[in-house]
Amino acid sequence: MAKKTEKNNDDIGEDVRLALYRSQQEVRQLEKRAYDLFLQNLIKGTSHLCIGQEAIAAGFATAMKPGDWSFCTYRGHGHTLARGASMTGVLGELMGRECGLLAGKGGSMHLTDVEKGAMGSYAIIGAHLPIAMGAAWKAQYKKTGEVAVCFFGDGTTNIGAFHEALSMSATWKLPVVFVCENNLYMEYTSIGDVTPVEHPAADRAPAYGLPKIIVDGNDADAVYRAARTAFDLARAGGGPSLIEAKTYRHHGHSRADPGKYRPDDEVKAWMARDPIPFYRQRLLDFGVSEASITAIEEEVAAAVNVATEEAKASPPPSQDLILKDVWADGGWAWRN
Amino acid sequence: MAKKTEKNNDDIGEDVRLALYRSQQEVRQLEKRAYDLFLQNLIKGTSHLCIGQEAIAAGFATAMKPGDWSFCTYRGHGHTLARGASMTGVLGELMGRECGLLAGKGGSMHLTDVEKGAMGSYAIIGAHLPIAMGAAWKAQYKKTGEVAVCFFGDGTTNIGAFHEALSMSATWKLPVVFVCENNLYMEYTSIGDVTPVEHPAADRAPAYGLPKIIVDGNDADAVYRAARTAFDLARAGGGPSLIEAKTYRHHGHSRADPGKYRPDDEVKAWMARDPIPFYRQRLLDFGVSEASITAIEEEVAAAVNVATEEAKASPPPSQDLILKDVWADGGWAWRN
Amino acid sequence: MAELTYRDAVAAGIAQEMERDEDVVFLGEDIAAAGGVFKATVGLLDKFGPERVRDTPIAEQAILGAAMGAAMTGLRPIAEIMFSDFFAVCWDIVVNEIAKTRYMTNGQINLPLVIRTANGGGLRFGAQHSQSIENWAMMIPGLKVVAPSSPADVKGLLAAAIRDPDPVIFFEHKALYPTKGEVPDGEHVEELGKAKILRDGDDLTIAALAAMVPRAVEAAERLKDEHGIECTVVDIRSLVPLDTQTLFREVSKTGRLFTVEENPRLCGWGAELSSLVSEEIFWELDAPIVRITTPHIPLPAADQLEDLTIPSVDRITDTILKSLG
Amino acid sequence: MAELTYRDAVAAGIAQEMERDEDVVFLGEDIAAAGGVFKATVGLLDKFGPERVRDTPIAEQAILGAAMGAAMTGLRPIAEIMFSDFFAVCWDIVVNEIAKTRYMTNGQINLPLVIRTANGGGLRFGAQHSQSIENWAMMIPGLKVVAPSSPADVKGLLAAAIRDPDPVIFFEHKALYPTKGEVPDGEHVEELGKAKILRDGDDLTIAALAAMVPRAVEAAERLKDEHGIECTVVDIRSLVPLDTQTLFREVSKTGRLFTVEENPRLCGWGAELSSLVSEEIFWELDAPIVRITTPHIPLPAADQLEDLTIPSVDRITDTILKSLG
Ligand SMILES: Cc1ncc(C[n+]2csc(CCOP(=O)(O)OP(=O)(O)O)c2C)c(N)n1
Ligand SMILES: Cc1ncc(C[n+]2csc(CCOP(=O)(O)OP(=O)(O)O)c2C)c(N)n1
Ligand SMILES: [Mg+2]
Ligand SMILES: [Mg+2]
Repeated sequence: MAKKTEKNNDDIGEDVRLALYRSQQEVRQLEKRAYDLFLQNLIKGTSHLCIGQEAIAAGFATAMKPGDWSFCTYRGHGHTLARGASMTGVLGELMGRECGLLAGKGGSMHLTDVEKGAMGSYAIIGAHLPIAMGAAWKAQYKKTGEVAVCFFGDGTTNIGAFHEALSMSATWKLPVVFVCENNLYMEYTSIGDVTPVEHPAADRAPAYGLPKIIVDGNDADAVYRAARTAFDLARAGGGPSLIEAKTYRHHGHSRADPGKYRPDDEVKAWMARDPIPFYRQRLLDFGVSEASITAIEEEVAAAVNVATEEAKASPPPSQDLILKDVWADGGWAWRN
Repeated sequence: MAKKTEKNNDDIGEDVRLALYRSQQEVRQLEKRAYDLFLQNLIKGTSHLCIGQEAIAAGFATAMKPGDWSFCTYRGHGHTLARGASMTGVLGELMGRECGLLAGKGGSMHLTDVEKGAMGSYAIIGAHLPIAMGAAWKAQYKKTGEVAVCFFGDGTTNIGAFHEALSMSATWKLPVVFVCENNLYMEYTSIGDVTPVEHPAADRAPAYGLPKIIVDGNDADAVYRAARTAFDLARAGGGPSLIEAKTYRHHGHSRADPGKYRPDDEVKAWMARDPIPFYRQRLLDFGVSEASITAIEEEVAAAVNVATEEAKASPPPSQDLILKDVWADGGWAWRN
Repeated sequence: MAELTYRDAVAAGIAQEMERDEDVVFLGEDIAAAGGVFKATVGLLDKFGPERVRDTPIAEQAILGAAMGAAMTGLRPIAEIMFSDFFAVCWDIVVNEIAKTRYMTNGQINLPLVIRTANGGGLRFGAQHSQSIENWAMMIPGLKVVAPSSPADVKGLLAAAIRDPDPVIFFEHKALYPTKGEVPDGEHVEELGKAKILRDGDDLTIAALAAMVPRAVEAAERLKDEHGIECTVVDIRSLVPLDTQTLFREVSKTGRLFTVEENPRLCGWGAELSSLVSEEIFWELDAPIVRITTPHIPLPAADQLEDLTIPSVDRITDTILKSLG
Repeated sequence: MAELTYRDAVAAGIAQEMERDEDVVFLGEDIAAAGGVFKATVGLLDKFGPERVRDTPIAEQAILGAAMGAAMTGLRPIAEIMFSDFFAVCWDIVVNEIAKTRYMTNGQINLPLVIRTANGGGLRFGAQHSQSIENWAMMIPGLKVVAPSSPADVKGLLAAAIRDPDPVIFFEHKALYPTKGEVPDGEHVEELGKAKILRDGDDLTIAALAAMVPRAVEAAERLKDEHGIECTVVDIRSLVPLDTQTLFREVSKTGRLFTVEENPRLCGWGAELSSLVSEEIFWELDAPIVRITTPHIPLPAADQLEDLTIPSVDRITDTILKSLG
């Protein structure tokens, strides 16, 4: 651990910064492992990596309290992990093993860990915005001080559910924070080609009586500060926020996509803004020692290795799961 | 006909003003007759009158060219009529008679007269915005210069389809004009109670890169001018417009509704701004003689009487219509 | 026993449950201040206040999303979708989210919620405000589907739906709102998934739902009075869970099944019942299974046309007579 | 004859029709520059340009509204809904608008349009990207519903759908995209509404659709090889219009019907076929009608679980053997 320098003793502080770095490392290393595993054909189906976007997951999750809720998309491994879900559970789910968070029933696009506040990953564009709003409604009604956070992409700002959720959340002044991770692309189409405004989320905020908020999504400190402000507002009864975080995914949209539609120099410029080396440098600048940084990195690497082995060792889900948990009684009967 | 005064020879001119007045009278008198008929139980089902909102129907329809398309809602009798549909056809449809525009198959909420460019009345909130956009896409692709106009209410601005249609129309720069008739209420709920911005349409325009446009929906001249500007822009390839016309319905939402939820002084203030006496006074101010105004009113009254008698005399639709026109071959067969 | 309308039984059922459990909340368009466009929720706002009875914007995805999010975090929401036709604008939240989330999450998420809606035709509202869509809901795994035919069942089954730990789609029939019937005093809760035998007869079995139930009963009376034919009439009441025991027993008894449904023909619930019977109790059948449905067309608006389209007492009677030969 | 993949047959069918008729336009998400997420529309942008082949935002209501508005004003649009599960977010435009408008307007409005979509499971995509929803479409009056099982049918039926004057929902099966087959050279157009007999046998009749067709054929081969049981296999191909003549003829011949569908059980199209048969040719039946379906559950994601859920060759074979006793 570094001696706290004055510089690293600002509104964020060293402990939080180390947590932010650790969280980014966990997401990055786990996603890289997922990539290796699907190259080995140990992960079936699809997978949407968030490599390049880790600062957003880390920044928000670190600012959240236990009891707060995250709602994310199919690109949700990072957000789920950042809330504290087990690495084994995440990898196991991707691999369709019994140890998976959902015992293989959901798959890569639906990671959920309710105990940790990771309230689900939703694979239909836009659907989870109104759902997150509903959680916030519960918090408002019960006056519990919980906040719901909803992550989604730039492409999601053009679908109807976005509009309905923003509009009703703002009217009801609900404690929900909408976070648009603008990585410039839908699947293979540039968001600029299909959207009539420059900032697909922020430019829409005034339509709901909300301020335009844009943050550097590759700087975990900036994300963390924006999150804190939005959470404070929400808990104070000030209603929702809509935050647009600019970022970039390093890989293609999903495992099937090499991402060739992106201009080389765009890719190069964004790779140079990789959030993780950037944040590592900030830690060094703030006086954290190389050794303590490396220690984090190695701890994470070790944890990812353990999780990989555990997931590989886990059996496929038992067949009787198929007919379980359609209903709250644990069963699936639709007849007597 | 009055001698054209200089005053009545402005950018609108007397001929158009007389047309605007006639159109408003037609809508008003026909809607009043519809009201009488459903009090007599000759109109079944529901009916949504546009009494109080006639200036919008008249202003837009008068500015449209043959070949342009109107898309409206269940509150669409006025818009359909203003495009030239027959009064007998409208009343006949409301009464479920063979002479109805749709031979009774559609009913009050679905008036359509394709030959006149009245491309349908849609009863699911929001649905017709993307459909109107589709017509505009055809005009753009075929370079025909047609414009699509889509009328809807304030309550419609909170549903997803509104957002999707505005966003894609603006991106594709389609020749479609979206007209929000803000009559301050959904069914029984004040729009202000469920919307986070003051002007439910205009305040959303910037979210689509469009200018805020608000017009006095009770002044047919103002509406006509706004329409002309929007059509010129659309035909010049400048893309869509979103126009919010402030207005008020004199009756309840539908025949079932006495409209008691509205404050007395609000109703009184708006009744004093009734578009028809207001426009009548403008004609007088501009030098049109009382006699020529009365002549229009009486011609319209006579036409409404004729239509009423024709519709009453028309038989119920023939039973075999039930199994007609599911398909383009005129039939309904789903099997061989 | 008090006599209530079907309409008032809705408010009575909701009030009973809101009094019992403060986690029950209610949202929808025009449901609070106005008491609902069918006046089925009058008085709830006054009784329970604007934090529990909330008017929403016209945004059905937001309404059902709100219900789902609130249910998964501990409330027991009731959402109204004003006309069942409007399920089409929020179908994703119903079928992809509400219906699947418990299963996908391996049981991590509970969704105790009810979606009430006005279903069915007969009011001359035309093709977009008159549909019977209970088959839309039945075909989706993960939804319970209830459709009462009497005020007592409205109250009792609605209460049961609200207490049920799973999502329930509750179809009120808009043509039945003004009908009256006895409703038990005091707390009244029925059980989901039990069909009800309304008439007992040995010649044939009619299975019906919602507004088709009184028509089936009337047809049965006419068949008895005019032709001496004795019909069993089963009110299915709940499509999911489905009471196949009662159905099979009553069909086995008579050897003949007629289903009466308001759904347009293809893939209506009558088809499901028919396929169940001809797969599982085929050898009990003495004659073809006959489905009486709305023809496979959109609904016309004009009164004479609508009356010809939806199964009527006449059509039920005639079809049965023709089939008996 | 050339060998094409099912995937390439899609682009071939669209290209054939776009070449023929400049009113045919095509829109959807990622369909132009990227050639579709399933690579089924590669090359169309280059061939026909960005005015006819247009990428859209993620806005399915806008996509289908655009198709409908363009169709009613004179174009013949093809719209892609990337995964059939996403019909849920634009269901209103499909069922309340596209399906009903001709009827409601007494025939004033024509809607010659096609909505293509990737349907079905088998790719381990989980419950929201694997559904078989052809029954959702079949139950709505006003929609034609087609689901090819081979590359030749993809091309020929897609061409027919594009030429058809009514709205057609065209279900491509995502697990079939890589499969190969002979496709006739030159212009190739099939007729909608004709089932196809793939095997002829006297013991029983199997009716199947899309990805269930090759499985049914394989099961039939196994039943013959291992048990000497001769099966007729009917590829239904089109649910609306439905070729009941072929179905009834083939069931009458064998006296036994098995349906194999990927839909979850309740109100699947198998139920409709079953109810038709037991209403209209009841006396031709020698045994219960048996439906083989996905159980009435959402689809699980893990490979072993998904494989157990969707009807497999094993399950088809076993169910038939058990039923034959
Ligand atoms: C309603 C719906 N339409 C389309 C899709 C297919 N789809 C999955 S991800 C995606 C792109 C989403 O882009 P964005 O919101 O920017 O999120 P990102 O993938 O960049 O994180 C699309 C079109 C979907 N899942 N749901
Ligand atoms: C999707 C959908 N939700 C709800 C309704 C019921 N409904 C019909 S009209 C209406 C109010 C519409 O208000 P507004 O858009 O302001 O139009 P106005 O009636 O004032 O002309 C509502 C809620 C509907 N038809 N469709
Ligand atoms: Mg993106
Ligand atoms: Mg209004």
